[in-house]
Amino acid sequence: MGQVLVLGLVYGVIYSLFAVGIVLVYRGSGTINFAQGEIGTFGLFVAWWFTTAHHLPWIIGAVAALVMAAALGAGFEWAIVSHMVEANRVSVAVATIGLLAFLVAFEVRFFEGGNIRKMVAPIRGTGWSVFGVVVSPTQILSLLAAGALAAGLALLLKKTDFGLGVLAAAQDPVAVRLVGIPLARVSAFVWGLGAAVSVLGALFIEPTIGVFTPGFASEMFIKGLAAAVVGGLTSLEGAFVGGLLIGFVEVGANRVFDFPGVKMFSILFVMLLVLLVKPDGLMEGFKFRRRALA
Amino acid sequence: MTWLRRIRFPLLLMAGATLAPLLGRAGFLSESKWLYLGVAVTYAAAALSLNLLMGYAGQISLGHFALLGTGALVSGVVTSADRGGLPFMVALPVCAIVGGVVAFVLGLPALRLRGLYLAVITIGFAYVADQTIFKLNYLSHGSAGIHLPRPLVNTFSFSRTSDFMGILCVLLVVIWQVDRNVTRTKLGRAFHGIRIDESVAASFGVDPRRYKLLAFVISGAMAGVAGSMYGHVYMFVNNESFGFEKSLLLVIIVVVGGLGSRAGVIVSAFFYALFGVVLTHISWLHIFRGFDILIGAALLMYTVSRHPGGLAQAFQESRDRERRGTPDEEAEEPALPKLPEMPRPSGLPERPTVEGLSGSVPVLAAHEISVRFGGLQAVNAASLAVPRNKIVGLIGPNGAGKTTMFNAMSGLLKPNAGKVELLGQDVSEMPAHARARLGMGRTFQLIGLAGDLSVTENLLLAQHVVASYGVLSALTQIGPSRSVERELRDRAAEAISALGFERFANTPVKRLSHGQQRIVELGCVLVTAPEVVMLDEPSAGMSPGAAENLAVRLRDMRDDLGRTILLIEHNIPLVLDVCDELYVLSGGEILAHGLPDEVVQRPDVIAAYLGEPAAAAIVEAEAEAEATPVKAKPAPRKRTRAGAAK
Amino acid sequence: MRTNRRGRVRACLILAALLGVSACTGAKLPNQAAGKRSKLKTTDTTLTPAEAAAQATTASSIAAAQAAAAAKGGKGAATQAAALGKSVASDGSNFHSTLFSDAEDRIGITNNSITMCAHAALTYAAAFHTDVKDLNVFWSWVNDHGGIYGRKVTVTYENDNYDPQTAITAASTCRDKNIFMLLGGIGFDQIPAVRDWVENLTSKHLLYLYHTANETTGKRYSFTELPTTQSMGKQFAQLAAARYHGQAVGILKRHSDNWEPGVTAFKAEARRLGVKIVYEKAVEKNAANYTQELLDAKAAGAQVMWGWENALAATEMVQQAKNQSWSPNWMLFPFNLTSQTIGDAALAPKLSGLAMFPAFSYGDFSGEFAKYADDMKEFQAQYAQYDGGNSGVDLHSFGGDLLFLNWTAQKALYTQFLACGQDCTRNKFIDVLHGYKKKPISSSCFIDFTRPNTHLGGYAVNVMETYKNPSDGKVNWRNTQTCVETIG
Amino acid sequence: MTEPLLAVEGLRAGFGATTVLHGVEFSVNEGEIAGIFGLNGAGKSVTMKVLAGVVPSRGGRITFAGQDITRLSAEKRVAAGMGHVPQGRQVFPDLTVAENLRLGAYLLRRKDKARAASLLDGVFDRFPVLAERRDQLAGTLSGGQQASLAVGRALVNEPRMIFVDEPSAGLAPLVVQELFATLKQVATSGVTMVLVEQNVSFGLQLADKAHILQMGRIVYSGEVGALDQQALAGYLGIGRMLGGVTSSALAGRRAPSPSPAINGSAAATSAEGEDRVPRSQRRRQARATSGS
Repeated sequence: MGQVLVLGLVYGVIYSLFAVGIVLVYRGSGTINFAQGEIGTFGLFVAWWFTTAHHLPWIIGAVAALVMAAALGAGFEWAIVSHMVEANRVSVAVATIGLLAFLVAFEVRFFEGGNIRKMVAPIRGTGWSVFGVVVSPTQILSLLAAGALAAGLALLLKKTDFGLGVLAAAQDPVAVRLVGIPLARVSAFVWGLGAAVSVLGALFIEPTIGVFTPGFASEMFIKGLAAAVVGGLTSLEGAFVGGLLIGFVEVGANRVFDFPGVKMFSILFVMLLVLLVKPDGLMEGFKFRRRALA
Repeated sequence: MTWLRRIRFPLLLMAGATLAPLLGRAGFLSESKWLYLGVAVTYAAAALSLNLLMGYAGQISLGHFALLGTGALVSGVVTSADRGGLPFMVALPVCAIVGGVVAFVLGLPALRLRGLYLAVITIGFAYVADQTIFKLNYLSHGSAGIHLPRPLVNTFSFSRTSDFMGILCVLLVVIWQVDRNVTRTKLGRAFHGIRIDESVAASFGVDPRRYKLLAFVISGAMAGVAGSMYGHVYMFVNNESFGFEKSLLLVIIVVVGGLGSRAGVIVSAFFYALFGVVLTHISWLHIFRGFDILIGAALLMYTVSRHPGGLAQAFQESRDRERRGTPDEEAEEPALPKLPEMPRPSGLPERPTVEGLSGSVPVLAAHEISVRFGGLQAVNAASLAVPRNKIVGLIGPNGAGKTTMFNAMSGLLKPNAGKVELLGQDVSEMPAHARARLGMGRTFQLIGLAGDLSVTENLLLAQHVVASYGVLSALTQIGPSRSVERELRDRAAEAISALGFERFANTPVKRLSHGQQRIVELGCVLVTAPEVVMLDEPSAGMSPGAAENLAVRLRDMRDDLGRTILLIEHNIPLVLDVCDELYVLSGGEILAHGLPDEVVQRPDVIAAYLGEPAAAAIVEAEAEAEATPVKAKPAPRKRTRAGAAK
Repeated sequence: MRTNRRGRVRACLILAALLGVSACTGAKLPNQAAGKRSKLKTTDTTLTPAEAAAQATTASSIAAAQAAAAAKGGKGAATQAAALGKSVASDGSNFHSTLFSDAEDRIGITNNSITMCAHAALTYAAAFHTDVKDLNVFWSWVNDHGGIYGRKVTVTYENDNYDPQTAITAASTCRDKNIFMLLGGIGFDQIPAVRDWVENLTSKHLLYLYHTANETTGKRYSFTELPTTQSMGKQFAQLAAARYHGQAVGILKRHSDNWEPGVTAFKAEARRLGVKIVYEKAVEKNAANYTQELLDAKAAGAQVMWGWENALAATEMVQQAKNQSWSPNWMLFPFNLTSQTIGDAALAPKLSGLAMFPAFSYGDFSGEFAKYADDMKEFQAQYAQYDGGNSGVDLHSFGGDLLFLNWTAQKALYTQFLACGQDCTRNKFIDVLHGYKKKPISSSCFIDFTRPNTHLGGYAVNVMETYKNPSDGKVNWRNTQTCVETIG
Repeated sequence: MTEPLLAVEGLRAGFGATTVLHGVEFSVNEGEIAGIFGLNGAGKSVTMKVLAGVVPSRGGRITFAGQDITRLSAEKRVAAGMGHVPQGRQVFPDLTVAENLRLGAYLLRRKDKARAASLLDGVFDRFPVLAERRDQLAGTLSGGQQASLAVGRALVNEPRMIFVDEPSAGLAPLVVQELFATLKQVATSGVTMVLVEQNVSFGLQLADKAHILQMGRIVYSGEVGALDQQALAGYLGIGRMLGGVTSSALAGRRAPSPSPAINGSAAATSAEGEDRVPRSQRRRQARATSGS
């Protein structure tokens, strides 16, 4: 049981990070960025290029990856999404599928196919045993980072004018322009931030898995998506809670049942259940902003 | 020559079906090229099936290849020598049925979910199908896979792909034809209706749940057949054959081709299926080798962001530019013409008629209706009755709950308490579409028409309740569907000529002016000769002249056509002009009821409008309540017409 | 668009490099065999020693290599070829294949050319820094030295993208090139598709060599030199008994009908040998995360873990166990991909593995390597020459062993062509393969297509363990036993 | 003669295949309150949206403070000194009152935080109710309070000109009176204003100049004082809405959604032919009986 909790927490946090990226974009543009996971993988390639290939410290690779992802997300918004203001949100989601395919093809083409790579961990060392599970320093770091991210996002969104603009843009994109906030910049920011958060998730989970290849984060993205949906798609706390829930469900179901595909099956089951019973997600009525105020 | 244009694709395909075996035998194109072509035909069939779901019914599926997988695996079970050993032609209907059944199950969540949520669930389904179902030994032998023999007729084997192309092309023509039958019967119109607005569709008698599931089932059946084609063209499938990325490819094909466009989707399917091959096999294109996915992905992004209608729209636009110049900017606002006097159509379900009612029973009555939205009491124990052959007005200040009351009476929302009676029958438990079938017609504050459909098609959609033929008849065009459709078309034409709209008959409604749309909307309501007509602010957006004219037409409806009318209207002079009785709704309660001229002079009514402190407080409370749903919440709530109006 | 996902990459890494080799046979053999027995002798298409010698002089370095191999194996290529007829006859399985009609018999072979085509996951060949040129070094070398009886060998490649459907179109494209035979890539996911395609083609003009370890009963056109899944499973159980005597075994296996027979065989053999199995769990392809399973196996008391998965998954498993501070003894498919990725951690304890092909570790010719050192040297030399310079592939890195596997397989194919003789046709090639009973092919272990199921190919394996290459410090694999049928 | 603050020349705009504005022309001088009146669908709201920069123009020219702003983005126009009280108020419902106002001062705060703070105090002085509820979510305010907030939000950026679109829509008449008093006060403090109002009687109380929009064209521009009621009724075709119970009753009616459609009374009336007379008689009777 303790093991389930620890593992669920460790993985759930990563799913949360992907979910946060998904929620940010959803709030900003009302759509799902299906390339979110692959942007994370792409970030790993960039980080790898700096760290493993050019022997620079982890932090430089990580920063480069985050910057690249932010640029990629914002660039995609600028090149594609901003032209789709009037479009159905599902169409925008389809455009992100194009980005997904593009990134995978790009990685395969320009990073020597599916060569498997290994990223260095941000912190070396074996870690500590909790309920028989060895929790690595990276995993501790990812927990801390997720907490810091939550707090940081809360601060950013509530305490800065631009952050408030982001929140406002999600509520009324036209009115935001009428008070003089550059909506294009807000939207690009949200896409960029969402992409960067995904890279964070990918950087933190890679040492746990061990190696990466193109498509590395796609399954984790699907789980992050489930987490975001369970959390209601619009709520940042929902993303965190949903991520942990999906983590626990996955690990718990894998412990209790033994049939092929049990993890995905249980995740789909929980997601359907939540959607049918509480379509607005578990966190409906418990808005991010209120907690931030408290 | 339009008929030629209409059937050019089937013609092309039939020519392909005939020529392929000949060409193949003459040594034209190698076997592998034929295989690529066969695969392209299969993808076209699959894309048509997804197009039906996404393009027509507006239900997204990101796991559509799982349905194809079902078809392929079932076909394998039926035809492979070591199991079924039955002919290909026997497998096809089985695949269609199984595909339909699986799609039905996949469609169940769609009754509650929509848009991106549905997308997410279908992804989950694709994964689970891949990891759990398709791995079942009986179905696929796991990754060891199963052999799907090419058809054998007597001793003739279709093992050459060029020969098999004949069968594939014929199957694609069949799917094309079924798809076409969908679009030109009530099915396609109903799908279109629910895609645009379920409430509007329901008001025309379309049961959104039934038709959503139907879209899934028909699409699933097509996908089942396409899956069988897929399996037999490759002659092999295993559990790795239906990956999620292939589902995404299908979505890409359909979107790039143009949602809802048969021809565009087929062209796009051929493009994506053959693009990589072309790059690899044409020597001067070698520099692009290995870039096919990059280019395909970039093309997708470009298309959705710059040409959302896909290839089909780009093609259409270039043709439109040739044919007509800029749209007619100075379109004149038409006066409301004399409304069509349509007899009660044959084929209507059994229902009590107005004539059968005893004199004192109102045609439509609401008893003690209460509706609560969260903490807000939108309507509170309101009752009203609409006597036969009268025009009854319902007025009230903004936010009084008029539209809510309307929605409760027409069945678009379920009141928390109260009873609705139509023609003396308790219809409280009946959904909107069933009330429409009983003879309730209504319009919406915003125009309730399918904008992409032509005027004729809207009038056909409006006659959904009398399109009394079965789904199978619609799909096959055998049985009553043809004659019924002909009858409906005649009625639509009659209504159009009564409205004087002949020149707009084939114009998409969204190209008409607001006033013209209002006229079409009224025509749509009247075309089935409903017993009671509920009109929600019909004069909104009309010029004063047209509004005056509306009054005449409303009286015509009552006097000449014998209709009973319930009218929400903010144009008080109009109300005073036409109404026989007037109800005033304020703060969700019926404030007054009586003869119009008397009612509007009552001090409490004036106060309700003018705002004595008390009255003002109510109004303000409502405005406040109204502000609540304005919150930006993109959650996929059931979007009622009322919600959309805000 | 094929969004090539992780699955492809992973599958690709199972056994990755490209060519399999070997064997073929007609299924309707038994009744034909007696009648045709003498025919091979009388046709006498096999190489005489003199002819072989002549052949050897035209391809001097090849001949030298073969001579070297002969010195070690006791037989030179020429003698080996000459002996073929005899061994075929003495095995009593001599028959003449009639699978191909006269018209089909010479497709893909002329007086000066042999054309072949391989389907392979080319997209991911790049994963090992390899492209088509790298894969064809062996043939470039052969062609520059006279080819095979004066015939230049052309091998082209079609991408199968590790997808069963793409593999079928790739195979079909290959066939359109009028090839002598189709060569298969390696893998589990797409191979069954092509095998099925080959066996069911009604216009039979195709010979196919495939690499998958599964039952081959009833197959007529397709052959493998690899051991079956079952024999691999059985031998892994023997390895567990011999090397990790008395230790409890945990199994972490791919959930797949292709892989499962190996587990069944493993368990049967384990029972026989008294190996205790304390944990068994099936995981999905691309599961990526095995921590929970590993912890469960650890809790169940497993001391040896059998990772019945591809090289990427195996790498992740070992890595994740390390992350949990758990270092059981691992039994895996041995690839430098795993050992080099994990690095020194792969030495404590050493990983062990079983494979049909011999280990390759750049520049190390000591110990067990000495048995086939000449082959390795030739391999290194020819890559330096034909693939040389900086643009060439790095044989030190983890593509090295895969290319050596490829080289080995191609060399085996070459040997078989030599045996097929000057007047080689497809039927004759089948005959040659059919005559293989425990024949060593190049530096690979011997194969045997004459067993009851006729297509089972090899069953001797190399037992390997990880070690550190003294010359470049990389952690690679080396043989501890070479070509054994029974371990222990 | 001074340059007008805002000059609109030949403005054309529309949606899809429909053109709504067919060359709108008018100008607004500094310190003026310009009212734009017209029927439903005449193009009032579209005009405002084009002026704000959220709907692209298809032709014509907009000059603001001597600068051609036709191609400027909405936010740049705000930066140039335009403030907006949009239709339906459009406050940010999930933000507090204070946060809404902070966003209103988004541009000013980047330049001059102190100035923004003083303007904010000014708004709180002007609307004490907002000060009381500064930490309340805007979505929970009443309609009138939201209107105040929307006005305040436009003022904290120190605009030279504010655009007020249908402020009375959805508000109780008493609240509307209060709101108009506030707007009047704002206008007298020197802010130029463009007002679109459905409720002509209210609008005329406030405006100095009237511009009457019909079918996407300005058909009348002039001083409000010079406007003869009959003439106005003629232009608008809504004579019956002026004065009396009926028009009062209409004060509370909801604002119709902006419609891209073209409505033309001229075309409609001409098409009607002879049976027009009896109907207008009936209408007059109706008006009489309704107790004016």
